[in-house]
Amino acid sequence: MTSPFRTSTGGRIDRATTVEFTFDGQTLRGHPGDTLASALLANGRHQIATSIKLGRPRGIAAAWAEDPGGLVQIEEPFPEPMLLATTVELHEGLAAHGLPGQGRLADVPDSARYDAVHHHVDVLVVGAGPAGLAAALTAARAGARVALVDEQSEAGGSLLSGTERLDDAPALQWVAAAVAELAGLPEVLHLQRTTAFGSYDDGFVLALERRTDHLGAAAPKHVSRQRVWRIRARSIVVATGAHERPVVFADNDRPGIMLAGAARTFLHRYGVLPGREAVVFTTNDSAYDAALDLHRAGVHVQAVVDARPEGSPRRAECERAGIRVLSGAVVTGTRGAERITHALVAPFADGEVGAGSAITCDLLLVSGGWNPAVHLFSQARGRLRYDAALGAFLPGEELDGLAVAGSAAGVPDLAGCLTDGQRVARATLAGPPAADDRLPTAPESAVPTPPLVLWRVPDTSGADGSTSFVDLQRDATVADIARAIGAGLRSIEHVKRYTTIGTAHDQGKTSGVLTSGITAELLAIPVQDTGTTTFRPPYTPVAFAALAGRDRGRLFDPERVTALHEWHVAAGAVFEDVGQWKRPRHYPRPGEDMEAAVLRECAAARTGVGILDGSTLGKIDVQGPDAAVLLDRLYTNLMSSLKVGSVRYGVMCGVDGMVIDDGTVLRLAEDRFLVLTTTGGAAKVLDWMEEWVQTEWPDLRVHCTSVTEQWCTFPVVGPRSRDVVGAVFPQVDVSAEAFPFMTWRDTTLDGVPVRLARISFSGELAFEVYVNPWYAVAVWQRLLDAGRPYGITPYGTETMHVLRAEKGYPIIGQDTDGTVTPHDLGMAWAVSKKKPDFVGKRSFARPANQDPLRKHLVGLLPVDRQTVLPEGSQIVEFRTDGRLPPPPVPMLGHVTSSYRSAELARPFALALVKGGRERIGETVHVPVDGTLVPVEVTGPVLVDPEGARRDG
Amino acid sequence: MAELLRTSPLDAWTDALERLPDTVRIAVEPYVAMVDVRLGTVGAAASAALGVDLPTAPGTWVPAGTGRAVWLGPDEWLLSSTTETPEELEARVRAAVLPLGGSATDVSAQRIGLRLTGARVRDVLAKGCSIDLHPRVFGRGSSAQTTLGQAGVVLLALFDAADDVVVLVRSSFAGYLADWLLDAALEFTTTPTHDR
Amino acid sequence: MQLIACPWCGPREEVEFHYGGQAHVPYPDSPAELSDEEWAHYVFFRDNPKGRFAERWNHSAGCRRWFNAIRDTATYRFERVYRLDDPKPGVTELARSREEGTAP
Amino acid sequence: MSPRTPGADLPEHPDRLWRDAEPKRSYDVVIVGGGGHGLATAHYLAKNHGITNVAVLEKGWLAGGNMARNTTIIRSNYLWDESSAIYEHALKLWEGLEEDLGYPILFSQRGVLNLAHTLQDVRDSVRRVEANKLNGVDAEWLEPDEVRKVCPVVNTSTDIRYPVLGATYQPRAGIAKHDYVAWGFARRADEAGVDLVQDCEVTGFTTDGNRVTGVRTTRGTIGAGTVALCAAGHTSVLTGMLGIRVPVQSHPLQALVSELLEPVHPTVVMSNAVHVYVSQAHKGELVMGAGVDSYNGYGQRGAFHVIERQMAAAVELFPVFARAHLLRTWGGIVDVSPDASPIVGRTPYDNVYLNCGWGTGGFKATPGIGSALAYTIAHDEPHPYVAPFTLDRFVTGALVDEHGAAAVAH
Repeated sequence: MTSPFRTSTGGRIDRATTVEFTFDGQTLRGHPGDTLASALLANGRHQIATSIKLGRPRGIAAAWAEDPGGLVQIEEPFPEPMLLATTVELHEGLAAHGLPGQGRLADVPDSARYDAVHHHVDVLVVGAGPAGLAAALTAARAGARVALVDEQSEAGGSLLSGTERLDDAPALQWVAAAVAELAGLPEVLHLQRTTAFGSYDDGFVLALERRTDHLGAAAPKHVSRQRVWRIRARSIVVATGAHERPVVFADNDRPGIMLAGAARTFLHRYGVLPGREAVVFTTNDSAYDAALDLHRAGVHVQAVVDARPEGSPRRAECERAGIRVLSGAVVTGTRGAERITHALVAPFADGEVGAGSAITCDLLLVSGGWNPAVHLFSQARGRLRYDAALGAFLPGEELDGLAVAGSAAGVPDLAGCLTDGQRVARATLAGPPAADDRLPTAPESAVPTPPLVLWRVPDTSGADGSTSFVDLQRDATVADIARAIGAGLRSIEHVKRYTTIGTAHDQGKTSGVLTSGITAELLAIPVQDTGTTTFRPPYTPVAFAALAGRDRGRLFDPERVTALHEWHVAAGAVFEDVGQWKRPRHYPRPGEDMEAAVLRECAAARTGVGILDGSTLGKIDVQGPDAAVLLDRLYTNLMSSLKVGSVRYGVMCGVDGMVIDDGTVLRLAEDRFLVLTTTGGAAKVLDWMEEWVQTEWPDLRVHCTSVTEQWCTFPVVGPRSRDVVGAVFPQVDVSAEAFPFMTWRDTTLDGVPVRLARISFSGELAFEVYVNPWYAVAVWQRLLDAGRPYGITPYGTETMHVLRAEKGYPIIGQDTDGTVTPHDLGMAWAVSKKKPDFVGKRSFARPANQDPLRKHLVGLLPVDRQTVLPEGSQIVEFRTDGRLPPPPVPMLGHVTSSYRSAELARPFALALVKGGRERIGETVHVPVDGTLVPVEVTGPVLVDPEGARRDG
Repeated sequence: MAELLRTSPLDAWTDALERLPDTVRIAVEPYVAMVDVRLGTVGAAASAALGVDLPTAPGTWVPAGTGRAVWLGPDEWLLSSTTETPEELEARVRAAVLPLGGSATDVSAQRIGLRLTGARVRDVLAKGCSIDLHPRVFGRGSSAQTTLGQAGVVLLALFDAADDVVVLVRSSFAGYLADWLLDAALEFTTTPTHDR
Repeated sequence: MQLIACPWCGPREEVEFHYGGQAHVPYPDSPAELSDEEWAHYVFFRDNPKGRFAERWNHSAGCRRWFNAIRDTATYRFERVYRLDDPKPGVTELARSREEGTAP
Repeated sequence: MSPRTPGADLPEHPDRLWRDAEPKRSYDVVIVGGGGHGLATAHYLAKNHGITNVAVLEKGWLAGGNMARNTTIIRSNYLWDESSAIYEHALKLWEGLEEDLGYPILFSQRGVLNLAHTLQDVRDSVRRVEANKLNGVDAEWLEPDEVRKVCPVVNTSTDIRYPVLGATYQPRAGIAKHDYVAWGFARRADEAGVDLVQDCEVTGFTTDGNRVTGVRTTRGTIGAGTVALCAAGHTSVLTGMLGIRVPVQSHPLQALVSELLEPVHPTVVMSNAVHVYVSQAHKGELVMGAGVDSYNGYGQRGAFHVIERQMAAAVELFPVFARAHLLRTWGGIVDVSPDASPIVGRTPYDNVYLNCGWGTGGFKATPGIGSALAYTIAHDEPHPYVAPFTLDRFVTGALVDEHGAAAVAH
């Protein structure tokens, strides 16, 4: 089967190869080099879908991203919602259907790969048309690092759509030579199928490269389907061309109505005749090329309808070809159903439309002038100015590092675009241009007749503009704009919102300027005063997954692990996310749930010996003669009095007096401390120290260095911990007398330095073992081996939390929330009264801090000895009737930590309770699943309040 | 010296790294002693005490004895040695800089080094590094503290062609970065060898 | 993605930096002597001008040094960066936005 | 005519909205800022208190700031009593607003899920749910399988980087159509005689002692009996003219929208840990918001890396979104206070009221703050709902700290 509208020769398609595809369930054929749109047109298919709101037939109206009509849903090779048929390259097996309104997402995950690449250049040229190629050649020949990106499948831009000649040869020969020359230069990156979709500060442009879409099912799986190029350019040349603009008239939306330039593209680039019988309606000279080219290709051009009274100097050329030219005439409307059948043509003078007649046609080409594609310029916050002669918005100022060239800057002719591209590129060069920086010779173009700026043809159909479509994708009409203005709206932004013009897939590429023009006309104000709505990235839609890039799945966010991670995995640990760290939460044995595992782990630590991988704790080496001064200023308690060899617990507050972190501090030398932070607080505390030292106290002689990953830390906990540590480190006297609580000792193991510290976060006798992670697995194994006789039990964070909660030790960030002071935690003992100042101290004196109803950390014991209160539960006054009153019910505080205790043989909790310390002994209620659970308020320390166990 | 077995956070990646093509070779650098040096003013006294001229130009590194001296900040360097133990290096450097008001901290295990060689190294790094690694800009002797993917790294250019780069990464991020690099290098392999 | 010129490392992408708010707000000499209101102003109140603003930045993913910058909060443009020990910029330098507000 | 694509278009706006008013010489009340809060305040001044000699001054086009730029999420499941009280007051007004305004505001109570990804998220979520229940705000805690029932496209598998451990759910929460809301308020205010003055930028104030007597504008000086500042991100610019310091910082906040899609996402999902919030709006487009950009900015634009990160989070949480397309991005300016709660009430000037610091919560509060501020102006006494949100709290330390425990503040 041949495609009835395919020309016999010409075009950039591979006629030797046939590609089969499916549209709306119908199997059709095309060629490599086709777009879905050109292949459909070759098969005589103009209508793509019906419109979103009014259900009117709509078809292909342009040849690239500005098309407002041809939205399709891709089904094969993988479902993708809402693409333009004009931008989908044809490949074997493509299946699509027309889209009336909403696209459809796949219901299975997308397995394609996406990535991003950073690239740095001296000059980025956007657009490989005549201006862009000239610019890229000029910059590259001069030795600059150049990137040339272009959204089409091949270079050439507008030259792909026409029959222009350069150097007395087809212009595409020059394009091929230019591309070859660029390919031979080492510092040039030339990317086709790459759309620059956003321009940002400091020469930053994002571009999307469609790398494998055109390959269909043959796309290699290990290559990214699409790539975001993050291009940083010293200079940017925007050579993005111009979009042709339609004229609005009644029933201007039927399939078969197309921009004039698009018809040339379909003819010359794809070898497709978009119709047999054409009418061309124009306000400017450019559409004459379309009329003549189609005529030469065998299309019967019924008439050229030129709105300008004086017509065009090209009239004679048309008449020689036998094409009727109607000057001072307009198309006022159309007839047809799924396809245009007639154009209604009438004389037009001084804004008045005369009596008309119908001309039969299956193709109506329209040209209302050209809108320079100023999107990237505008996104870079360049101001636009309205050019009344062109009826277009042009770049209105010079920007640092971004220049617009060629028809994007309003240059009308080929020779001018080439010169402009070269000129703009030369301005970016640090040195002189290359000696061989030559431009091809373009034939002189005729002096054009000025275009007529005509936004719309007055509606004589009786429909009052309600079928005069401004935004086809939104079904928005001249009548809608008129209604918006009638409602009192004056701002173009309000008109846009009222009518929804410009909010659809094409983001107003054809409708935006029309709306400004028509609004200005209806308000009788200058178009410059109406302005445009803001151009916002992206220039064309970009898939979410392309922007997500490789930050998906395992690479979504880094997993931080300790040196023992593989051991934990092998031991069957269940992990918990703590910030970016993976920490073992518990180590269930076969058949154990978490509760059973934790009760077992807790019992081991309380009665035998347990071991924890505490390596994620933050560690900071603080060195210098003023190290103690710094710590005194940042901790609430006194650190300068700490003796070398000893350890002290400390609390840090923000300037607002709220606790931000806690931990222990080891004094290693007079001028050296090892500061431990919480796992989540490690980076924050180091940054906090650096900020104060650098910005406030540069006179302090102190340096802070992260050593979090320099030391693995293993707390060995429980009454038998002394036996284990003593066995592994026999040269250390681990007796309570020789190695007291809150001191540390250095030793070695097979020559490897090891530090031991008697710190306990459980209340039990405990030793923390610090070692270089190179040897972590070996040392951990030695401890396990030595502990085997005592049933040494690795435990996770859950057991650690239970053990510390039984002792009333808070976890910052769990038992506190940024509104809690050390006093609230019952840690007035850790707040120095001797120091004249420390960070946060002044805030303690504020009125709100004196409130007796501040929340205090207390313990809770459910009276039924059974209920494990859900963490987060709220606490209310005891209700004698056991029922909640209607809301709002005053709350006393909430449960911050709650566990079942092996030691206490009952559940318990920690909570922040208003005036909690004054309520110890009282019973309050906690609503749990609709019932009120009575709980007794206690002090926070429930196990070994005398601290008798810490020495074993 | 030590009988204790050393392990590396990237032991589990050995096979996957070995399967990479010649255009992107990734080798885990052997453990070396590293010390973070802080020193306010650098001059003859410091050079004499340390036996190396610490580089003062931002973004540079120099060979230092058997190791390297890497600029980390206006008063901060990373000094490495392949012949001393971590404790020896820290002790020597600390003794040298203390009288000058400086400090030194053993950070040997804080970071792990990956050496990337091959024609595609720049392409792999460009997938997650925003600084310009063109040899004109990032030639031999250049260093940079920056972000690669989502990991903080120190990059060292070993040769002018930008095809030989050491990436120092925090040890806890090493697995993430290895995964990231393998994934980034995937398109340069003829037979995908992604899964470790 | 802006470039910010670290005074040491040179231009780097903004994601490498941490914002530190208004510059030149020193910690009070004697907090204990301040009224609650004066203290509240130190803790919570910062200028929020539309236009040039002297602010603190930290090259957190690079050399980890704090520095100051004058940036226009309307255009986001960095007018200059300077070191912490450089003098506070004059009123005239901060007086105006180079460019008045942009279109919505 | 063929049937319309279901849901793909919106109700028509009325044929008359508001007069493009010329400013008079003076008004009893001048509201600075013609966004949602200013327009709502004008509406309730007229409706509830009969005060109609009112002007709303807007420097650009009406409701063109954050009102036109937000992601329209409405919910009241805030942690603290003070916050949930005013947001719940607002939610109740939202529930009757369509009728009150006679405008199809498309308030859709499709519920909001706030996802928990870590054990601490779970604790914070339960805490908030339990507080909400006791405050009479509908709220529940959902386990992952229940999350999947409410929103089947959420990835609840356990092998992702940050698995969904559950979510809070407020069924009465939802979305509305922002322009329709603003225009509904504007039309009602205009009908009542309020002058809505556009392109009227405030350049200064005239004062007499501790009273403001007039507002200087680009359209002349306008006398004022009472002034209410409802300028969101530009509040500091105005208070600077009055010499009042306010502890807010203006930050860019970005949002984005996809093309129109068949319904896949029936509710609103917010996730703090992976920084994304998303709903599928009335026409079928996915509307998503990002986190606040870190630095101060009045530029109504943010940095693209924030969007890229948000896309990664979106695809991680909703794998089916992979080939949805980003159609448009934009930014607003949010004024953020130190405790992430608003600042409403008196100023050192007897007749100037402040309303700012709403951060990312401004839209959902619109009717609530409008009515409470109107009451405050009419009675010259803070309404109980706004009384806790004084400027003075930063001196006493009695903050309403939503930073700590709220899931996402949007």
